[in-house]
Amino acid sequence: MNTVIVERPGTGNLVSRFFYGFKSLLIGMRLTFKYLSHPSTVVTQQYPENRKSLKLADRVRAQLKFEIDGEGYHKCTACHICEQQCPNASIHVIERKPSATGKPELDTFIWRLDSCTFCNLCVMVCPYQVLKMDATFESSVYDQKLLAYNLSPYAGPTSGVLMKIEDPEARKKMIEPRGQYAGPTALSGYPLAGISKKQFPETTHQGGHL
Amino acid sequence: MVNMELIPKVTSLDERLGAMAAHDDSPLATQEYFVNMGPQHPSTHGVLRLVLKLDGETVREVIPVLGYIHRGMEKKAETVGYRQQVHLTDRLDYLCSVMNNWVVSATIEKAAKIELNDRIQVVRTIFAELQRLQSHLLWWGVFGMDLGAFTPFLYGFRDREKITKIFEETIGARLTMNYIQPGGMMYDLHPTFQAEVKSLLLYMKPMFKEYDELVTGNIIIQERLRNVGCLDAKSAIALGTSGPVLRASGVPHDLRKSKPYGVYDKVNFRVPIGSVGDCWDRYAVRMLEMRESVSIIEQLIDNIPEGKHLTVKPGAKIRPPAGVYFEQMETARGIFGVLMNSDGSEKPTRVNYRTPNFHNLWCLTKIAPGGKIGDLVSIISSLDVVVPDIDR
Amino acid sequence: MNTPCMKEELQVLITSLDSEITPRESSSILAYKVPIQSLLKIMTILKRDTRFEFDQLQLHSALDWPAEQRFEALYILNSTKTNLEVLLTVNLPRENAVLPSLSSIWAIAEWQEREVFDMFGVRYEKHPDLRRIFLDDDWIGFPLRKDYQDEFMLRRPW
Amino acid sequence: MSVSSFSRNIVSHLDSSPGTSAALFVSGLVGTLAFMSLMALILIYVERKVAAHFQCRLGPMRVGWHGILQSVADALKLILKEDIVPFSADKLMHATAPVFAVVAMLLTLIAIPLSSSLTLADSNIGVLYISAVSGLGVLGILLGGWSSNNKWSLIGAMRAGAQIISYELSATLSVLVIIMLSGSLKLSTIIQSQANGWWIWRAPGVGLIAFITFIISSTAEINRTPFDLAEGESELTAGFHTEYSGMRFAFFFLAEYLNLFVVSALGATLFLGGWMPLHIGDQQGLFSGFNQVMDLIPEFVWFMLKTASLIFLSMWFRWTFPRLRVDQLMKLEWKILMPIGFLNLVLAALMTFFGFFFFATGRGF
Repeated sequence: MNTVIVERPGTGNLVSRFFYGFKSLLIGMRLTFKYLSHPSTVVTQQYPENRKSLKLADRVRAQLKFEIDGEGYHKCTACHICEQQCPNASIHVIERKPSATGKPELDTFIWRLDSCTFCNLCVMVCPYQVLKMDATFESSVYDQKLLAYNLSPYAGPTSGVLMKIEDPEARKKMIEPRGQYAGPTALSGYPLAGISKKQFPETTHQGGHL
Repeated sequence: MVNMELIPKVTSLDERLGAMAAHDDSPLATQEYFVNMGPQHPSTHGVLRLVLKLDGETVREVIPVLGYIHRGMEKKAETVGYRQQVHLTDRLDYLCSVMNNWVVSATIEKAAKIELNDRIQVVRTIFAELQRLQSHLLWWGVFGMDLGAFTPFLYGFRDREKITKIFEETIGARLTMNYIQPGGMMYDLHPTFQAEVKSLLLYMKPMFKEYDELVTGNIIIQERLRNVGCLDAKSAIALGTSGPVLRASGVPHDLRKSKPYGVYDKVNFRVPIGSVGDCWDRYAVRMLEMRESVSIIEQLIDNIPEGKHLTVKPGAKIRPPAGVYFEQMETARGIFGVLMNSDGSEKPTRVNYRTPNFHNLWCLTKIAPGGKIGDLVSIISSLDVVVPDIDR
Repeated sequence: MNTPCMKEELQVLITSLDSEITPRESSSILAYKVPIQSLLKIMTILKRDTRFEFDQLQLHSALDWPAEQRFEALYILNSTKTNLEVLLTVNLPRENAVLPSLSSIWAIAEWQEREVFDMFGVRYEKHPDLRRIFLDDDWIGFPLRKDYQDEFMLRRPW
Repeated sequence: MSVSSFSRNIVSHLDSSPGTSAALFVSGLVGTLAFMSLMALILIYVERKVAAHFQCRLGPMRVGWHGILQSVADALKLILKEDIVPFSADKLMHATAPVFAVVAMLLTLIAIPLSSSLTLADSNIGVLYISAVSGLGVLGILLGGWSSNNKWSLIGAMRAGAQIISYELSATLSVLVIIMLSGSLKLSTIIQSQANGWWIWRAPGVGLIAFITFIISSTAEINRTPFDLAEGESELTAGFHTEYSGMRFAFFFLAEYLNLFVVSALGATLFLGGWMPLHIGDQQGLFSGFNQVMDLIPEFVWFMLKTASLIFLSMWFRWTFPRLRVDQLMKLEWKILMPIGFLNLVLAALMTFFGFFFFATGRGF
């Protein structure tokens, strides 16, 4: 193995160490003075002021978003793959079956930012590239309940189904708009409005024994 | 068969401290007292709690009390599938997340017999070394701060930020990366990756000289670290230490050399070892490791082979055959090992992390007594503990 | 150093130590099942053996097999000289699980055993300081047992 | 109104009837307090800016132009903050400790000559007075640390006590050198004695060594890095003021920065000639032209410039060096600084006896 023994600090009598010490302190002071005298070395970024010039990398993972096409439609078929892959159960896909077609389609796509770890697995496994990670990082709110988003802009079929229909009015009838906070919310420590008790069976305390 | 007399009574912390407090009755004895260092203390790097028995300024005994950030990671790991294992390890040693990801991925790859191409191995090695450099830079800054110099902290973070930027470009995350996946990496390299890394290497080389001027050469640092917290090779091994702590005690044990993984067998690098095992050696070993990391990246950055970045489909189910799987690698703090027990289903039945910090921490109880409070601070800092990695 | 021939020698050595030692199937590293009575003896021999020098207890943990009502304690030994590693496993009953403490052989075992006690409730003979390590002293139950339940555990709804 | 005419007003007040002395007392007190608070606010701002630029940062930038009002905002925040007293603290002592710290500084401040005419009290034992009164500051620290009923505070206070008392010795030794060279304890006489040149270079070697000893030991006396063991945040969380918050914490903070000012002013007075402009030789000498040019700069500006440069030096130390360990601190004082100080004193005595320094004519024995 190619090893190397690290250097030890110099030894010597008190006098030589004293002068070495004096010199070393001056060397350190020279370095810090170099930075003081060169204001161009300042690396501070003044964040709220530099919002306009702030450039984040393309791949920054800060928020889950839907890919929405020009018409405002998405491609999600409510296949639940992302839901199964999510390690923290932060995604909850709710589907509906309209009586007109009888085929399942996406109602709301609940994503919980408060329990999301931004592992990107949902984006990786999505078969239709519906999901993407976005660099919108300023998502702090004053109420944790506001961190459960609905990503889908509407309840209805995918863009592929919708675009086959020529008449815009007929398309509009097939979809129902959904707001950012629409629908029930997924797993959490506290119940949110709209979640039935049945989904979260009460666990009872059954401690082991010593 | 079981001799009940040999089994000790299960005690509590209070009883333990009570037993320690027995003091000398002689009239000349000084009064010893207990101080809680932590869980909130600036130099315990998180929520580590040390109960100190002090005699004036001198430390007589140290009892680490753990669990303030215990999150039940191993229990959590039993509830998720193999693909979801990776992101959990980001949260153990958050300063080495890529290396932790690699260990878990390697365990799963070994279990599920997933083949990798050369590109994956090279890119993983580069990222591991960048991470080591980044982690050591942070350590260097914090080390300076623990010894009372605030400026190295800022310089360390300034240079670490440059590496973090590179990570951000390719991975999209700065701390909890979740980059290395079973079967490859999450993303392919960013187009500017190679150029950025090369400019980083050019930048880093003169910086090492500055670090030496500011900290390494400083007389106060040298006198505070020399012969403080000496850990001899024999007890370093028996106490299960690994990584720079073990090597500083003069044991040339580095998994990158002895059981090469990635492409470590194809690059040239030296393993720095210490001679005394004091805080200085631990400091100097890490400083030299940073330089070696730069040289490893230098050798690899121009020779990244072509190939796919992921050899399995991201959605494919992983079901390894039943059995125990163990894989270990050298992270910035020591050996991180993952033991997985599979029963053939989609989820492991047991995941155990052999974390470097948990094993490195305990030498504190052996080397800290006898020193001053200031020595204890420099010892903790030289062990480079990351508390979430201890508590899991 | 770490040659296949050495691995064979190690296999020969370990199987010769006790008649009840059998290889443990389905493991990614060299693994043996060891009877609980001779565990301390075998570990001492492996530590002192000048050829292999298993000077580090790399990992100590346990597996819970609730169907068979047993724990399986795992010991991974490692040598910083020869870089060999070997996994030794011990089966022990789930009720009143007791193991001999190895803290006299490897100092680190003291804390590794405390962790296994904390998580599985395995107690150790002659352990110098048997306390919980991560959880509170008055915690009820051992979390890594498969049948552990408490009120804070969340269940995945789908 | 120029500074000198302002001070002349004060002097004329002094000569006036005793009836105005109450008004004078109040105005003097208010003036000193205002000067003190302003000085502390400025120093805190400057320290933050200087530290930031040593560390490639910008420092405060938000409140006012380049954050110039930052310390005012901080002071307001500290005043409005809840005043937390630990339940088991000694309430009276806990409340008095910060007052002690500030009052000690206030008392030293009045003896510092700001210019030839602007001196509040030019006592003939000025140096002695300053070293005696500034020792009171340690009482505040000890009381604060002890009364908080916190072990970290207590350790910090004990460290501070040991440290300040030890370093008082070598500080006094280096001051003695100047007293010996100038032959007076009166600060104005010491300054007058530097009319031909500052003591730091006029007494070859001796002055410089005394100056360096003085800087080191006074840095230790005011608990600044590399000697900030009493409050070393990585060891003792915050040392003696761990349990202080709000206004009481602000008092300690104020005392710390005023200490810095006083010590630097004293250093400037003793070694760098105080308000005396830079002169080389007397007015008839080779450098008389140079001396006349130097005289154009007002005395008060000279004094402030010298003090400011010493304050900057102290900040430079603080943002470059790590902290010493407690035993090394004592070793530095008793094994290195003290012997050097004594040796230097002997040298200074010889030098004074033989008049062996520059421009010694008309002085010496």
